[in-house]
Amino acid sequence: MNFLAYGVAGWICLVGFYGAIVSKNLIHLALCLTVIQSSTYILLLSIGYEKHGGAPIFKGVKLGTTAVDPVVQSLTLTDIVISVTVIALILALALDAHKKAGTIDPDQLADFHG
Amino acid sequence: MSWLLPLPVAIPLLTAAAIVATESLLPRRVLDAVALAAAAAATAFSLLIMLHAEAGDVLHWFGGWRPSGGVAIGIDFAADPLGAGLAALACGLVTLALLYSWSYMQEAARLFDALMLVFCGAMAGFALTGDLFNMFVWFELMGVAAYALAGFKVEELGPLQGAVNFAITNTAGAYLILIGIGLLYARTGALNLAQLGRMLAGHPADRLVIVALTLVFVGFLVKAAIVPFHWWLADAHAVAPAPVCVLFSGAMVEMGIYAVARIYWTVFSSPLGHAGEVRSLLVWIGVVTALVGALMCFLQRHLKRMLAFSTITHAGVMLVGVGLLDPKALAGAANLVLSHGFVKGGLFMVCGAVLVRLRAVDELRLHGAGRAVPWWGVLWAAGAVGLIGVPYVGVFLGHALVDDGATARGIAWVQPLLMIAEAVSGGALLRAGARVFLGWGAKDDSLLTPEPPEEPPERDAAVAPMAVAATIAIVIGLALSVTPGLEVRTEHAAERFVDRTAYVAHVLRDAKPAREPRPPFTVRAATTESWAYGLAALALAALTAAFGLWRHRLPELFRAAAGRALRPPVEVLRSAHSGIVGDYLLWLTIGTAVIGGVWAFTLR
Amino acid sequence: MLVATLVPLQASILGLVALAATAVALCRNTLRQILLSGVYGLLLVLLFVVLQAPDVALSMLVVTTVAYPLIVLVAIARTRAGGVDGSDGDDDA
Amino acid sequence: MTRRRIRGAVALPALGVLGAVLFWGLSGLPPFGNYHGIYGFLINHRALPQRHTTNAVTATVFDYRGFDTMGEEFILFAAVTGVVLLLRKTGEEGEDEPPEEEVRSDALRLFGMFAVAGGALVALWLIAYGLVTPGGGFQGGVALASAFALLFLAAGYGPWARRAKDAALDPLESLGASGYVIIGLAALISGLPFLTNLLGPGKPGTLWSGGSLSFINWAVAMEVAAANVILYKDFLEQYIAPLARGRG
Repeated sequence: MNFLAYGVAGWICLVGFYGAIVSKNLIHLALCLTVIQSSTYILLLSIGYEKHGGAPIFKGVKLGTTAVDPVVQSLTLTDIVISVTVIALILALALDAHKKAGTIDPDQLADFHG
Repeated sequence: MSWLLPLPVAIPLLTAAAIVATESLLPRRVLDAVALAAAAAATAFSLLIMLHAEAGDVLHWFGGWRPSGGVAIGIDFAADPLGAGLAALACGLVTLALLYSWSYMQEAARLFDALMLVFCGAMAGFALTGDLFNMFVWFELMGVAAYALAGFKVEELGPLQGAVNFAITNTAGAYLILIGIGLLYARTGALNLAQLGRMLAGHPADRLVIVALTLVFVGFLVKAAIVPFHWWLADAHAVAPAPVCVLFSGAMVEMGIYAVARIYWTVFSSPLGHAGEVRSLLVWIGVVTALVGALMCFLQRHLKRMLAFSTITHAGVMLVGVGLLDPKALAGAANLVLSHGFVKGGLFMVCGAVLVRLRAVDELRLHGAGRAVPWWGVLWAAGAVGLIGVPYVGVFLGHALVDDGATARGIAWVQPLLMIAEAVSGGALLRAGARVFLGWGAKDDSLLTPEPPEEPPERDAAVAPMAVAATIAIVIGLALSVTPGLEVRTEHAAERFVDRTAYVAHVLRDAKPAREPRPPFTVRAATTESWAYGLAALALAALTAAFGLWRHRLPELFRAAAGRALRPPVEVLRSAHSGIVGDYLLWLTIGTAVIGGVWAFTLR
Repeated sequence: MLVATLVPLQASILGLVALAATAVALCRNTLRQILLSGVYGLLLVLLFVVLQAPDVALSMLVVTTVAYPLIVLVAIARTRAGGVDGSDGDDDA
Repeated sequence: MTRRRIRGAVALPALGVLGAVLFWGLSGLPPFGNYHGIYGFLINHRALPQRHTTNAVTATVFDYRGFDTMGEEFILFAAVTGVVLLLRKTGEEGEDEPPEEEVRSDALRLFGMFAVAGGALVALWLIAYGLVTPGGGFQGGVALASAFALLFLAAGYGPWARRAKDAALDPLESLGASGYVIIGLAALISGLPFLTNLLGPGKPGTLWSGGSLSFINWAVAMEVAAANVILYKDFLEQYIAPLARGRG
């Protein structure tokens, strides 16, 4: 368990990269990017995790009770917003590309290299 | 004067929001004027910050969260002359680009203005911030605005393809940065650069630090368009509207270089000492980048793609300047960024004007057509010469300082290589200029890569604002090498930039750094050596241009030999620049693996 | 207290997350893939809950149940029909 | 052997090496569950006394690292502006108004309306109590946007949607985004650092705990909600407009 979490994060990053590299379809590629990014969420949160620590929310909990790191959680929140926005942009580009080229296969789009 | 620091970020962002809100209410010209004013204000404030920073750093803790007990709990802007200067350059280029767009941009101009301002604010924040994660946030904001701007011409396919590659590769790079940030945070429990440096100080670099270094650097090198992460840049530049290219080449790429320097000197310089391994690797990929960029630049006929590869050449030279890990070379890199930013920006503006007036940006199709617009030809030639490194012109000062640093670090062999790279790429630009504006040389050249034509904007675009903006940019860029005192001031700034302990003391303990003496207003005198290099570069550039123009006049035998020698590497390079985003991601993986592997073995 | 049971729980959820991620990345059919990534998102929500990050879990929940499906499904629907050559986005060939 | 197959073949060893490097670095991390970073510790112990917000994460997001969140809001703003820019109608497509998508079944419409109302209520609750319990501007904002997205589906998507964008959504979004900057500048003008919490801490555990934080929270919510609605609208238009052209 000591390093399982980090290992999973690393694995997800790699597998996401593989999926993106061999992708046939920009939408598929965008979803692979979300997979890569999810590895960063897992890494950050498991870094900040503390055994015996509760959520960093002190409603009805006396102050000073050990809690997990709130900073990594705020970083992850920012991270999630970023991923949504970037994916939306890439999908919009994919839609336009499809309108023009009739395909969203990166390899075929490259024929219109410009 | 710490209240100045948020303004270069706050003003453009606020204005961008206001423009989108009032889009349907106010007439276009009003909004354009507002945008222009906001960018100009941001530039002015950045310059003010730079002046104050020279008298001693300027520090701003957002939300008033000053560090308690030497622990940073908030986010800070810590301006030093180089960072503030970069912010000023970025905002200044945005101002020029908006002035240029006044007539260049025809439709959707308001959304364009808004995104340009967001871009401006993001770059300013990136250059000023003293917090690693905050750096990442501005990096992403920069990216998001840039992707949209690159794909601006949605009615053409080329732009979409270029923007897609740009967005995907840079996003992937950003994820690597984030993983690196996570590793560093796990080790130090800090995100503030100064604090990171302090926590890592005294311990030798272990596996975690080395991998974090790799991931963070690679992420930023993608933005800096360094081989083998440079592929996206040509695609994005070839297709983005000219005023957007001005920012891509003039400021955005440089932000990646700046990030490498900033993060090395604040965070990694302490655990790594002055690691020769880091230096040699960075210098090597810098040199390779410069050479690859130069060769590819020579092979283009699409003017904007040509300029894009010339940018890659200079990004390589800048990386050498930073990678030498020497204050003099760093000062050189800073000067390169400054003069290259203006000159290259001006050249892209010329491209846009050529597209408006001559309806194309293809060297061969425009053969001789440029005779109709001689003034633009003059600007183009001036810019091309300014990028070669001729004494007292354009990038000369930066180039000379980088050479000094290289000599000081005992790796003088980079000087001739960099000189060749700059000469060849400059020669390619001269060749294109001679073909287009003078009608010299052959009408066709099988060597050059064909391109789909670019849709020109309406013919009735008024040229006056474009001419003004382009002239200002190129004149500033050329004159920088003879600006009195610039050399000394950048050297002072660079020495402060690399002084980690002073930075930590200032940020975490609010200890004001010592005020520097007023620098003497001297101009760098060209040594015989730099004369030799400069003139040799000019001659080589002229030769390259002549070769490109009149290759067919050479004796058959020689041509055959040259063809046999050059063809294979040329073809390999060409097919590598495939425009397939999957390939680019693969290169990203390979590059990261190699760099990480090398450092894993050498830095331990 | 809670911790005793938490560790195996976290471990098993982590395993599931890893599997789901692999499936999403390697699935070649975009339509199947968006379904899978929905499942993956919900697994991540669970993981964030057991990692004591309710705020993050909430964001992930809204994003994965609303934002992604809406835009991605539209994109898929658009790219499956009405292309210039009507080419399908996701041939498994 | 297609180019893609070659790529896949080369990718495996490359990813293998990258993985080796990556795991080598990850193995240098402190064992899972033994994290004692000073930064988070300090915030956990100070958020309540300093900010009177029982949710330390929200305190971090909106106050200690509020400046990050400002950048994040503008990332969303820029992305939406970008999507509008990219999906804009260009010359050959013409300015055709999207057609009235009549919803046939009244039952569906009724259900839709209830769903909208319910979703909106949940969303508002999420936003309002963000400083006290899990939730906040972003989560609530997206939920609110989803309620409006339902409105598109239930009430029938029509030209009114585009008018709504110009009249309400754009201003709301910009107001939310600029609100954040304005709150920051207000502090600057009153001689304090940017984004300083002017209104001071409120009463712990209540709606108005955290002073300026609650305003920032609502500004974010407004921005996020409007931005997402615009996003959904533009994507839905991409889907509906061609259908209409198909019907002629």
